[in-house]
Parts: sequence; structure tokens; C-alpha cells
Amino acid sequence: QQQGGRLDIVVQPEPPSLMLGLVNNGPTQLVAGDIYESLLRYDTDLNPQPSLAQSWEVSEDGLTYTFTLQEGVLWHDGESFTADDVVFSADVFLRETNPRLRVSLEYVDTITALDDHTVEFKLREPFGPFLGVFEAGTMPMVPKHIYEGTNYSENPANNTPIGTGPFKFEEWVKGSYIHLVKNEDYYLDGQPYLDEVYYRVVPDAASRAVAFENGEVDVLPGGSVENWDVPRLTEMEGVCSTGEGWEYFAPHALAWLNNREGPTASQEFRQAIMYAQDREFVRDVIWNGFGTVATGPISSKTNFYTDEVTQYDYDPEKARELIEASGYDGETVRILPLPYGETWQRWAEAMKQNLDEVGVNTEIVATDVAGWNQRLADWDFDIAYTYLYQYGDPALGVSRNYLASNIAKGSQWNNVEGYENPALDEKWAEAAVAVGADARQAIYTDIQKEIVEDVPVAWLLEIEFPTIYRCEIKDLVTTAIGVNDGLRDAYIEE
Amino acid sequence: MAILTLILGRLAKAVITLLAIVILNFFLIHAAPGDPAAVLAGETGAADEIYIQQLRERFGLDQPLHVQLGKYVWGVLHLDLGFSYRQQMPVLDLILDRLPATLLLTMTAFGVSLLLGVILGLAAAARVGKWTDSMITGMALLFYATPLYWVALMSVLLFSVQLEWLPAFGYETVGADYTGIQMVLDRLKHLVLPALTLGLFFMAVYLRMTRASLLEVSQMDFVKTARAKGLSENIIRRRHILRNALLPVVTLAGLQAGQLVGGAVLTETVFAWPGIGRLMFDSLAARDYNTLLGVFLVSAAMVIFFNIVTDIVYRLIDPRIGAGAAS
Amino acid sequence: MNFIKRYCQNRGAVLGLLILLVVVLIAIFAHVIFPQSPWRMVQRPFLPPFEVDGLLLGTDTLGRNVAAGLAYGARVSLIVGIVSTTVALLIGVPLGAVAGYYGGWVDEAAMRFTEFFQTIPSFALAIVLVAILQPTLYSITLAIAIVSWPPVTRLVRAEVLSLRQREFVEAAKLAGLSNGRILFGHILPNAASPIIVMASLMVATAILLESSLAFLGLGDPNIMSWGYMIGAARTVIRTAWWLSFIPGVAILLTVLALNLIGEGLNDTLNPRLARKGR
Amino acid sequence: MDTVLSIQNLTVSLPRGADRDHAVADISFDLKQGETLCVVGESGSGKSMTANALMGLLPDEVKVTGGKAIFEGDSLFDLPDTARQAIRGERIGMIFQEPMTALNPLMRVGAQIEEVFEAHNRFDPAERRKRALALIEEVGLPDPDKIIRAYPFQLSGGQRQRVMIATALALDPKILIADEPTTALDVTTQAQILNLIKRLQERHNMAVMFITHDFGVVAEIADQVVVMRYGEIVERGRAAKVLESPEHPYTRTLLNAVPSEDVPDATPLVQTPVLEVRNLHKIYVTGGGLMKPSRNVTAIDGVSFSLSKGEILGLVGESGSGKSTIGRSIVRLVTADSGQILLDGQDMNALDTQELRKARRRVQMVFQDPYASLNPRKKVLRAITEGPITQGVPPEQAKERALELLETVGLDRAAAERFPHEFSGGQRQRIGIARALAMDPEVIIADEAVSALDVSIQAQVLELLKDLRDRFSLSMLFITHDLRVAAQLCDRIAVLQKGRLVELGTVHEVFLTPQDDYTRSLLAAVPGASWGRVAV
Ligand SMILES: Nc1ncnc2c1ncn2[C@@H]1O[C@H](COP(=O)(O)OP(=O)(O)OP(=O)(O)O)[C@@H](O)[C@H]1O
Ligand SMILES: Nc1ncnc2c1ncn2[C@@H]1O[C@H](COP(=O)(O)OP(=O)(O)OP(=O)(O)O)[C@@H](O)[C@H]1O
Ligand SMILES: [Mg+2]
Ligand SMILES: [Mg+2]
Repeated sequence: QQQGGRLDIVVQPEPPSLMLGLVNNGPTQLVAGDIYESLLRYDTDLNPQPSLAQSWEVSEDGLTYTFTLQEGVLWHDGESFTADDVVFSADVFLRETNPRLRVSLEYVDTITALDDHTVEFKLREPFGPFLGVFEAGTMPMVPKHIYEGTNYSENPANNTPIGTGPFKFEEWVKGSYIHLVKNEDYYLDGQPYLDEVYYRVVPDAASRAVAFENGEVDVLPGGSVENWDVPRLTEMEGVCSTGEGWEYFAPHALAWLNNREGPTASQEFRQAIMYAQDREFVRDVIWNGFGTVATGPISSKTNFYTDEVTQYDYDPEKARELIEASGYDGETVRILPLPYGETWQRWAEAMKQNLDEVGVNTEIVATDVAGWNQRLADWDFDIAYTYLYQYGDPALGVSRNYLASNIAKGSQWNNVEGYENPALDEKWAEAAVAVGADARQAIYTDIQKEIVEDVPVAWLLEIEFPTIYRCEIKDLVTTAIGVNDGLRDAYIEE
Repeated sequence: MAILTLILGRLAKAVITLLAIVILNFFLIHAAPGDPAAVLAGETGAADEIYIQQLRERFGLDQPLHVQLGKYVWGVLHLDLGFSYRQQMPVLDLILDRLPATLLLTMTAFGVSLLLGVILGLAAAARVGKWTDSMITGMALLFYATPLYWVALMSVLLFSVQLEWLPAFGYETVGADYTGIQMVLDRLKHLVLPALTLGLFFMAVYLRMTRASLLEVSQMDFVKTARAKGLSENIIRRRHILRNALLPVVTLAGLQAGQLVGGAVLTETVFAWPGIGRLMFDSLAARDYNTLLGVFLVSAAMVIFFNIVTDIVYRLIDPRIGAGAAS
Repeated sequence: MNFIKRYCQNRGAVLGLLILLVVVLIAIFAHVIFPQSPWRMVQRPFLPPFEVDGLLLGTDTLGRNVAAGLAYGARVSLIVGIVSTTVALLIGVPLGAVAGYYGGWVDEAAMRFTEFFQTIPSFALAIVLVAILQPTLYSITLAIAIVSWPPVTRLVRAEVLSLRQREFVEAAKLAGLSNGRILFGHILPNAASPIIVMASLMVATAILLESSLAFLGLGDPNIMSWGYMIGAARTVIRTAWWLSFIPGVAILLTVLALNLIGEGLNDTLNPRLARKGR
Repeated sequence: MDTVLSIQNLTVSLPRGADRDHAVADISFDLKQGETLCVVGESGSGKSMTANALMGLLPDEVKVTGGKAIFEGDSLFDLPDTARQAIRGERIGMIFQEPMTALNPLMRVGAQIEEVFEAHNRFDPAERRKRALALIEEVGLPDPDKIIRAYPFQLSGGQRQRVMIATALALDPKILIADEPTTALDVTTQAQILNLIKRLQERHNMAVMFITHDFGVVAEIADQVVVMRYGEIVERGRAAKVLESPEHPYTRTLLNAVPSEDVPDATPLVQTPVLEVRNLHKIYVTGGGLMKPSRNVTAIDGVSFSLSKGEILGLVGESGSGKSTIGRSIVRLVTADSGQILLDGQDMNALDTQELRKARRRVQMVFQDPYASLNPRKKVLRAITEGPITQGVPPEQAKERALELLETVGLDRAAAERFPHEFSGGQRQRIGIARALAMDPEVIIADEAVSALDVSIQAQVLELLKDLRDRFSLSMLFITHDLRVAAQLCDRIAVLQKGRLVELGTVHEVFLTPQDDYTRSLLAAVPGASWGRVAV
């Protein structure tokens, strides 16, 4: 592997902060994923790989997880990384700051440092996906010596993040770029290979494409250019692309359908929405052929997927019949697009057109990000676009959206649609704690068959975000998390 | 002396205006649907009621509006514009970070447009009715009627993509670490397209104004007097017509210079220019109240500043005004 | 008669009027020329102009008819332009008139208020207003009106200030007319010319402003407008540049036409300036 | 005497769409060294165009299309631009009518004078300055050191006109052309300037071409006279001859129209005062703000007089003496600070808004500017009837009366349906008078009601006013700065100086035996005062 070199990577939008323990949205993780690490990484088949933990053991009963940490790991400020940091991060810091991890930690009874290099997690009951939460974005290791006893969110160190990762924070020119440099003391000998990385803030999608063409940037992480530009860019000489690196997240586009009130409260109407949409067209035209039409709540890229469910093919006739049957009286149905760029806007327009054609009166509601958040949090919508991460396991990223216990205002990730099905709730719970993949698969298949009939939300597309980069960059995407933690192994070949 | 009193008087007024603006904007911005905590929570990829409540407490959003306002105004009076939770830094630092880029862009655009506008206006006025005049005024009309962002798109397409003469965006070659003359050249190269895009419209405005004003002044009696003295047309134009004709241009320029700062939103977005226009737009989407208020405050201060500068310049050019106030 | 004749002497102004007339006709008869919704996906996406019969200007990213979009967009632009200008005039004219006529503290207060609005950068204010009110045709129009009235107030005030010194106003006072009658019956009609000229230019500015807002994503998503078309086409500017070029030209022509008309009116209504140049 | 400038068959043509084809058609006259030639004629007769043609300062669209002007052996119109430019300022100097706008507001006075030397490449800067100072002194400006550094706005009209003269004389030109240089000035200043020009002419032995429409001025200074009408010369000759025995009928009308008859016999007065003004005071406070000091101007300073039924009281005085302010206070367009205005015993100052609107019909005003006093967008009928209708007269009746009044003031009934711009200045003034009469007022205040009109039209309007007074036994306060006009029309004269009433008496008393020094100086300043036709 060749040493040295610089990469310029687009980051969009500009991250609010690089402190991964406090903020873990996409852009933050893209950059901070090189600064912070967790105990594990995952290959593209979602199998755990060593990271800060060099090995781990799970007891027979699935209740005790013991991790052996790497030797000689240093924080960027020179302090040693020890088991105490792990305990502090998981048990104290992240419990307070990371609501998503908090849900998984409910299953955890104790976290203890057995010695400087061994940590033991004891669970209350078996939790199938537990080995899936040791990802840098979910459980980043934060330095205990800096944060213990402080007000985490106002700690000045947040501006100069300190992790154990392959790259160190160097400079952040707001609105322009973030500069990371090689961590010379990284515990893997000779790694990282690159000298420095610039994360470039370019707010306009078209400009990002131009920047790549001009050679200003070398890597366009998934989703940073509009889909229409992808073929043009990938057809350029010396440009490679890959759809890999999204397996852990497996972004699943869906439309929340308000199950509580309005026309969408009717199951027939919801099914009609599924039939009315030409999702193939959307995939081919709006997503430029990227992605797969979704068949149900679980992504085909994740474990426990099944395709033995009702298929909702484009069938306007059937949609019309169902709408008739639902007793729809011409009420205006509000469509709330996702305010994340033109693609989503077009998608909403296409849906509106599809629905108009089967006799549904629709109106697109314009909102910006804040307004969209607010409306979802207040359940003030009929149809609302979103896409959700699956986090490698239905118990982590899927069931949360369908459990009656998860109906609560104020969040965009719980059961926003207001779907209530007690029988299924039980099955979801059962599947989470069942031991053994086969046992879980059986229950999940069952669930999928049933829920697809109900159409609590409209599943749309398994999104594919191709990463575009110059071919001389090797090993950029090696894990299920892609570029986000890929720079450890990446190198440039002349 | 007179100027000093003027400045002091204007400053006193400015403080009142700014406070009023702060208060108005405060309510305006808080009237917007959407809550910064929810946005921030939204970005974490998962959040619940408790988490949002925590955030709201942290931002002080759980307090009654008038308490928040009071705190904010109190802070502003102490030159503290608050803390941006979205960006995790004090708003003042954030703005000071971004301000130079905006100033560089807007002032260049302003200078270029004023200079070109006046020169072309002069050229047009000197050849009234001839084809040069028609061409220049026609061009001005064209710039006047073109949407700014569209010019930006088209010029990127032409100059950056097709011809590859100029960078398409940004304000420096990142990581090149140029110094000295190279850095200046690099900045200049990045500046050309955004400054022109922003400046073309204003150039058209100044051009038309200069031309009209020149034509009007050249009809005035004192120009006839100057001719009767036997002065050459050149001197008449330079010494008598131009200075008088520039008075309205100065007024207009003063008004525009301040507005430019706020008007750079579009240009900064299209060209990824890290200025406060874009900061404003981003903060708006994130309901980053403090930052938004801060940007408004700063741009309003800018407008007022330029108004005062205009007044002073005006006084220096036009003896009637300064003396009028002094006596 | 005389007026029309004088106006027609200005070739640019006539051209402007013709262009505007075409735009207005297209806007009025959009639904006749294109009976189908401009949002309807009618063909393969990205058809270039002049390639397929019946799709003169090709199709956009979703296969919608660009020509239909232009026609319906003309409607939006004109409505926004005219309505927001009207609203701005409704705010600006009375305020300026009262300020100029009564003077004293009324004037002082009105001018401070106006100045205040001019201190906030107008485009930024428009953005915030639209964001707050959520983008709909109404909120956009209103926001544009709110940022455009101050110059009207200033103009009207200046006009009224000079007109109220005129002897015919004093004569009206001596005839025992009330202030209102004098102001609205005698003074304002005489200030009409510059107001009309300004209004024509304001319509142009409003159209530009609407398109800028739509370009930034602050347009009403249920309404096909030119700014929307450019904004939407921006992402494909490299592969289908004409999609942003065509609506851009539409805006350019319309705004140009309005400017030409404004200049023509200015020359015609202010004969003092008419002889100058051109 | 030598002819310095000989104009032969000069024709200046106007662009299409102007009042007539030629501003000046086929005119010829000579200008002799050391002589003053006055060009007189009514507005629009082509006086200015003649002067501008000689200077080469015609507007772009106006062209010399025929004739010659021989100056020092050269034909001016055939010279190249540079040569004409060299002549301007050095050999031919020119002064204009409007001193307020003829100087560049942004340049110091001294610099504007020095510019002439610069334009003709004379002297070094130090010498230029010295000469400018000398010139300033020569034209009689006070404190030359200060004046040279002053800006035009700091000088009064008369002072500015002196600066203009200094500029024109800087290089000792052979010819001085003066285009109505005193029209904008008041009588005393006018007299000074005329004197100055005369003196300088003698000293420098120049030829002066003096344009004016005022026969008083002609009588005062002219050696030769040229009378123009519609761009043609109707009469020309020695001043004394033209004034004493004019040959052309037009010249005769002009001269007859000059209000210069003997002071009329005092009409016996009915001693019933209609209007009484008692101890009126008015101070204008201007400027003033948060930090600025305010400026006080005392416009009326304790003025008292009364006006009897059927009387015409003339109010005369220099510009700025407070004449208009008094007139406007009476109708409450200006509110006096103190004092009483009694109209038939009723105090106008004590009325509230409603009462005032009712009372206003009893005092009406005829304004100075016939162009500005009619709303250009309202038909004549509306202008006349609006007042009565507001006061409660039924529209039909008001209309009938308006038509009658139009006839009374010598206009056609059809005039009612036309717009103001379709009338000449004199006709508009008649409409203004009809409008005032329509309110059936007891008192009419005429503020410079004839000052903007040409002499012949002026005479007609004055005649009309007299006639109306007799017919309706109106009382009239006639404000004017023109003593001749006052002499002709008024029964009594009040003389105002700086807001104070310095003299009040019958026309005979005031004109023949003035008591106050100020009145005397005012009378002495009337141009052509010695001219036989004026009875003073
Ligand atoms: N720029 C111009 N374009 C067209 N016609 C003009 C222009 N200037 C003057 N005239 C016309 O030329 C004629 C002569 O005008 P001139 O100014 O010489 O009159 P005047 O005798 O000086 O009158 P006054 O006493 O009002 O100054 C008038 O009919 C006038 O309307
Ligand atoms: N509105 C005003 N504000 C301040 N000062 C004024 C105002 N009107 C008049 N003056 C001043 O009051 C004084 C008297 O003015 P007034 O107009 O009554 O004079 P006038 O005798 O009518 O002069 P003219 O012959 O020039 O019309 C002048 O010094 C003038 O400058
Ligand atoms: Mg003249
Ligand atoms: Mg007066």
C-alpha cells in the first residue's frame, strides 16, 4: 500500500459539530467517523469486525458480552485509551446524549471494566441484535479524562474533537472546509496511509458535481450529487463508483400515512396509494435507476428480509376501485415532501400526479427542514416522505416504527403513522429476544406477511446512494458503513 | 465639528433603530413554525420527547418568550449575540468568521459595479443617441432584467465548465496554502464569477442612473455659463457636469452598499461562498434563532453604517449640506 | 391620443408592450393552449426542444411538457407581480401621501417607520417572511409586497411635498375642501405619472423576486412557476441546460418588456425628460 | 462709432413640433462699440435665441439656417468650434437671467471666476487669483477675500449676479451680452446691477447687447432699441426715438400697456372697513431638530391696517419683506403667531377648522403663477364650481354661475369644458379670477397676480380687476413688487420693509410725497424713473 496523499471529500450539509457523541447526523459521522472509533466495525454482510476491540466473546445464554481491547491505543491528546473510557462512554456519556443507543441499553444490566483491556456487558435478557450496536456512529468512544464531570454539550473540547481514530482534527473553516491530518500514533502500524483529508462544504448540488469534474474533490459520498448527474460522472474516465457501504444503514424510503384520521385512516385507501404509484418509474426516472422497489418494512439488504408478501404493482385501475371502496369523499390529501433536495421534491410531484390520476385530490405542502420536523412531530400530515436507516437489524431500525408503544409525539423515528396492531407488537418483541437466526427469521417472515396487508406506511424504495470516486483510490469502501469509517484503510495508488 | 455631531446624532438614532429591529426580528423569527430543538433532534437520526425537552432547556427555549427576549436584548447591549447551538459556537464569532468573505465579495461587487456603471454611463451619455449609447443602455437593460441566480448558473456553465477558465465555486483553493501574490491571485480568480454575478445588476442600475443624471445636469444653467466662459467641452464635462451628476449616484450607492450584504444570499449559495448570506439561509432552515438574529443585526448595522458614510461623503462633495446644518 | 402617439414614438417601449401582450395572452389562455395540467408527465423525460411534435420545448426531468410549464408559469409571474405591486401601492401611496401632506410628526413617524423597513435587507426579509408564513402563493405575494412598499412611500411623499406647495392646492383649500379631498382629489392624481412608472418597474422586480424565492425552494410547490422551473432544472444543468435556459429567457423577456414599458411611460408622462437622449 | 458686430439676415430654425418654424427669422442689426443695444419683446419672441446663436450656445436641436454675424471681420457661424470657443468668454462675454442656477453649486466662487483665465490660457494660478480678487472688488462685492472662497449658496441673488458679471468681464470682452440679467432681482438690487453694468461699460468701452422685456429698463440704459415679435424685428432705432414716437403699432401697444399713466385721481372712499388687521406677528422657525439649532425669520412684525369696502390697497416692498406672508395669514394659509384679522368684526384667527372652512369663502385669493394655480388634471368648470359646491351651492346653479363668470372675465362659455393647458397665461389668470369670484367673496387678495404676465396681457388683467371692483364693489389687497403697477391700480399703498409697515397712504401721498427713507429709495430704484412717461 502506498503511503501519503491527500483526499478531498464532499460533505453536505456542513455538520453542526464534529463531536460524534453529541451529534450523530450523517455529515457529522462522515467526518467524525475518522476521528472517533467504536469497539467494532461491520463488513458488507454485516458481520462484526475488530476495531477498538480486537476480539469478543458472547456467552451461551446470550447475556454476557466480553470485549478485549487493542493494546497501545492513544487518544489524540496522547492519553491512553483504556476499558474505563469504554465504560464511561457507554454507560455514562452516551446514555445521556444518545437517545437511539439508550433504547438498546435498556437491555443492558451492567457494564464493567474487568481490567484495563477487558470490558464486560451483562444483559438482562437476550437481545438478538446487540452485537450490532458497536458502530462508531452509535457508540463512539469518548475520552473520559476530558468529559467526566463536565457539561458535555458546552465542553470547549467539542470544538477540537479528540478521539482514537486514524485521523486527527486540524482545522475547520466554517462554510468552507474541515481539515483532518494523519494520526501518526495510530495503533495499526503503517496506517492510515493518507496524509490528510479535506472535507469540503459545497452547498449546491450542481457545484458539487462540477467540483468533482474539475478534480477539486476526489470523493462524492452517497447522496452528495443529484441522481441525474451520477451516470455522467461515472462515465468519466478514471472514475469508479460503488453502491456498497450502505448495508448497515440500508436507507429505506417510505411515506408516513396518517393512520389516525383523514382518508389515509382507511386501509383500502392506503392500499390504493400503493397501487396508484408507479414506483418503477420513480426509480428509473427520479432515482435514475438506482435502488430497488421496496416490498415491505425490511430492506432486502438487511437480515430477515422476505419477498413472500403481497406485491403492490402499479395498477391504477385497482387503486381506483379501492378508493371507491374506501368511501373517499374528495377531501384534499396533503403530501409533505422531504425537504432534502430536488429529488425528493420531484418524487412528491410524481406521487401527486399519480394520485391525481386515480381521482385523489392532493396538495403538496411546502416546508423547510424545521417545518417538516415540526409537522411530523405534531402528526400534522396525511402523507409524509421520509427515509429511515435500518441499522443492520429489524429490532434496531424497523420495529420502532410499528409498535403501539412507540406512539408519542415529538419524534420523527417512532411510530409516527399511529399504527396499532397488538398482535404484531407481541411478535416484534418476541423476534427481538429470540435466540438464533432461524428462529428470528421465522417470526419476521410472519410479521412481514401480515403487515404488508395493512400498509401502515407506504414503502417506496430501498435507496441506493452510489459513492463516486477516482479509481486510483483503493479500499475506500470496505465496511457496511462505507466512507464514514473507510479512510483507515484507504490509499492512493499512483 | 459638524460632521462629528452628525455622526454622533446618527449613531444615537442607529442604536434605537437597531434595538427596534432586534425586537421585531425576534418576534418574527419566533413566529416561524418549527423549533430548533426539533431540528437538532431531527439531525441525530433518532430522538424522543425527553431528548427534545433536554435540548429546549439547554437553549433556554422553555422559558417564556419575553424572558428570552429580555435576555437576548441584554446580551446584545453587551455585544453578546448569544450562542448558536446548531453551530456550537458564540454567534459573534460565527459571524466574524464569515463576515470577511461577505465583505470581500460584496465590496468587490460594489466597487466594480459602481466603477463600471459610472464609466459606461459616462460613455453612453457622451454619445447620446448614437449606436454606442444604444448598445450600452441596451446591455444595461439586459442585466437589469436578468435573474441574478440564472446569470450565475449560466456563467458557471460557460466559464467554469465549458472554458475551464475560472473555478466554479468556493473562495480559495482549499489546502493549497498559497501565500503572498499567489494567494491574492487565487482569491481573485475565485472572486471573478460571484462578484460579477452580484455586480452586474447593480452596474446596470448605476449606469442608468449616471447616464440620466449626466443628461439632466448637462441641461442646467451653470453648464451654459461654463460654455459662455469658453471652457473646453472636456473640462466642462469633467469639472462641472460630472461632479454634480454623481450626487444622486452617491446617494443610491450608499443605499445599495448596505443592502448588498443581505442580498448576497443567492450568490453565496450558488457559489458556495462562505459568507453571512449563506449563514443566514442555513440558520433559517435550522431555526437557529440566535444566529439568524445576529446576522440580521449585523446586516442592518451595515446598512446604517453605509447610510452614515453616504451622508459624510455627500457632505464632502456638496458644500450646501454641511454648511446648512452648521449655521 | 396624443399620449399614445408619443408613446409609440419610442420603439423600445412599443416592443416591450408587444412582448408583454404576448405574455399576458399566453397567461390568460394557458388552459386553452394546454388543456392538461403542466405537472402531467406526458413523455419520456429530457426530450430536447423541437424534437417531438407537440412538445415544442421538450420535456423536463419528469417528462412534463416544458411549453405548458412556461405558459402556466407566466400566469404565476404576472399574478404575483401585479398583486404584490398593488398591495405595495396600497401600503405605500397612502402612507407617503399622508406623510408628505401633513408633515410634522406624522411625517417624522412615517419616515422613521419606512426607514426602519429599509434598514433590513429586503431579500433577506422576504426569505424570512416566506419561511415563516410557509410558502404559498399568498405568502409569497405578501412578502414581496412588504419588502417593496418603502420606495413607493418615499416617492409619493416627495411628490406630495412638492405638489402641496403648488398654488392650485392652496386654491382648493380656500375653496373650503377638506384635507382628504385635497389630498386624494387634487394632489395624488397629479402624482400619478411617476407612480405609474414606478409601478411598472415594481412589477418587473416582483417577478424577479418571486423567481428567486422559487429558485431557493421557497416557492409554492403546487404552482408551476418560472423560478421553480429553473430551480428544478438546476440539478440537470449539465445534461439538459435548456431546461434552465428557457424559463430564464422567459423571465428575462418579461422583465425586459416591463422595463421598456416603464421607460416609455416615463418619457411619455414626464415630457420634461422626454427630449433628453435616446 | 465702430460697428463691432453686424448681424445680417439671421435665421434660426426650430425643430419640428415647436410653436413655430423659426425662433428668429431674417433679422439684421448692428452693435457699435461703447453702445448699449436693448432687445425688447414679449416672451417667446426670440430674444434669447438670438443671443444664444451669437454665442454658439444654441440647443442641439435648434440650428442657425441662414444669415451671417460678422465679428471683427470673421463670420461667426462659419468659424470652427474651437475658434468660437476661443471667442466665448474672451471677446464676447455673457450673463444670464437666473443668478440662482447660473453658478456651479459645488465650486467656490473664486475658482469659477479664475476658470475664465484658465480656459484661455492666461496667467499663472497666482496671477489668476489676484485678478479674480480685483474683479470681485470691481463689481462691488463686499469682503473680496471671503467672497472668493465662498460657495454660491452663501451669496444672495444680487451678489451672484455680480459674480456672473465679474466672470463675463474678466478678459475685457469687446461685447457683453446680457439676457434679462435683472428680471429675477428686486427693484433695489436691479437698480444697482444696471448701474454697475453702465459704469463698467463706460470704463471698458464695450458694446452691450441687453435683452429685456421691461421698458423701464430700456429707458434707463438703452442707446439703441430693437423690438421683436414672433422672431422678427418690428422696429429699431435710437432709444429716445422709439420710446417717444414709436412707429410700429406693436411697439405702440407695448408701450401703452406699460403701466405708466399718471397716478390716477384718488377715488373717494366709503369708510366702512371690511377687513381689519391688527398688530399681526409672524416668525418662521425653520430647521431645528434633535441637535440642530433652529433659525428664526421674522416675516411680519406688528403690522396693522384696514381695508374698506370697494378699496384696492396695494402692498409693496422688496422681495422677502413679508408681503405674501401677510396675504396668506389673512386667508389662514399661514397661521399668524399673534394679532387679529377681523373680517366684518369676526376674528379669523379664532375660528376652528369647520368654521374656517365656512368663513373662507369671504376672502379669496388670486395667485401669482397662472400655470401652477390651476390643477392641470381638472377641467375649468370643475375648478370654478368645486368651491361653491363644497359650500353647499347646488351643482346646477354653481355651473350656471361659473359660465356667467367666464363671460364676465372675458372668456367663452365653451372654455368650461377645457383643460387648463389649453389656455394661455393671461387666460388662465382670468380663470383664476373667475374661480375667486365664484365664491362671492367680500375681499380678494391678489398676490403678484400679474407679475408673471407679459406687459400687454398684464394691462388687460389690471383693467379687468378694476372693472370688477367697480361692478361688485369688491375690496382688494393687491400685493406687488412693481411700483408702476401699484400706482396704476391702487387707491392706497402700504409699504413694507422687513416685516414692518413703514408707510401707508394714498397713492398720491406715497408716490409724490414719500415720508419714509425706505420708500424714497424704493421709488428711486424703479428703472426708467426719469423716463417722461412715468409720473413720479
Ligand atoms: N430647445 C428648444 N426647442 C424648441 N423650441 C424652443 C427651444 N427653446 C426655445 N424654443 C422656442 O423658440 C422661440 C423663441 O424662444 P426664446 O427663448 O428666444 O424667447 P425669448 O424671447 O427669450 O422669451 P423669454 O422672454 O420668455 O425668455 C419660442 O417659441 C420657444 O418656444
Ligand atoms: N414657509 C416658510 N418657512 C420659513 N421662512 C419663510 C417661509 N415663507 C417665507 N419665509 C421667509 O419669510 C420672509 C417673508 O417672506 P414672504 O414670502 O412673505 O416675502 P414676500 O414679500 O412675499 O417676498 P417676494 O416678493 O419674494 O414674494 C422671507 O425672509 C422668507 O424667507
Ligand atoms: Mg429668454
Ligand atoms: Mg411673495
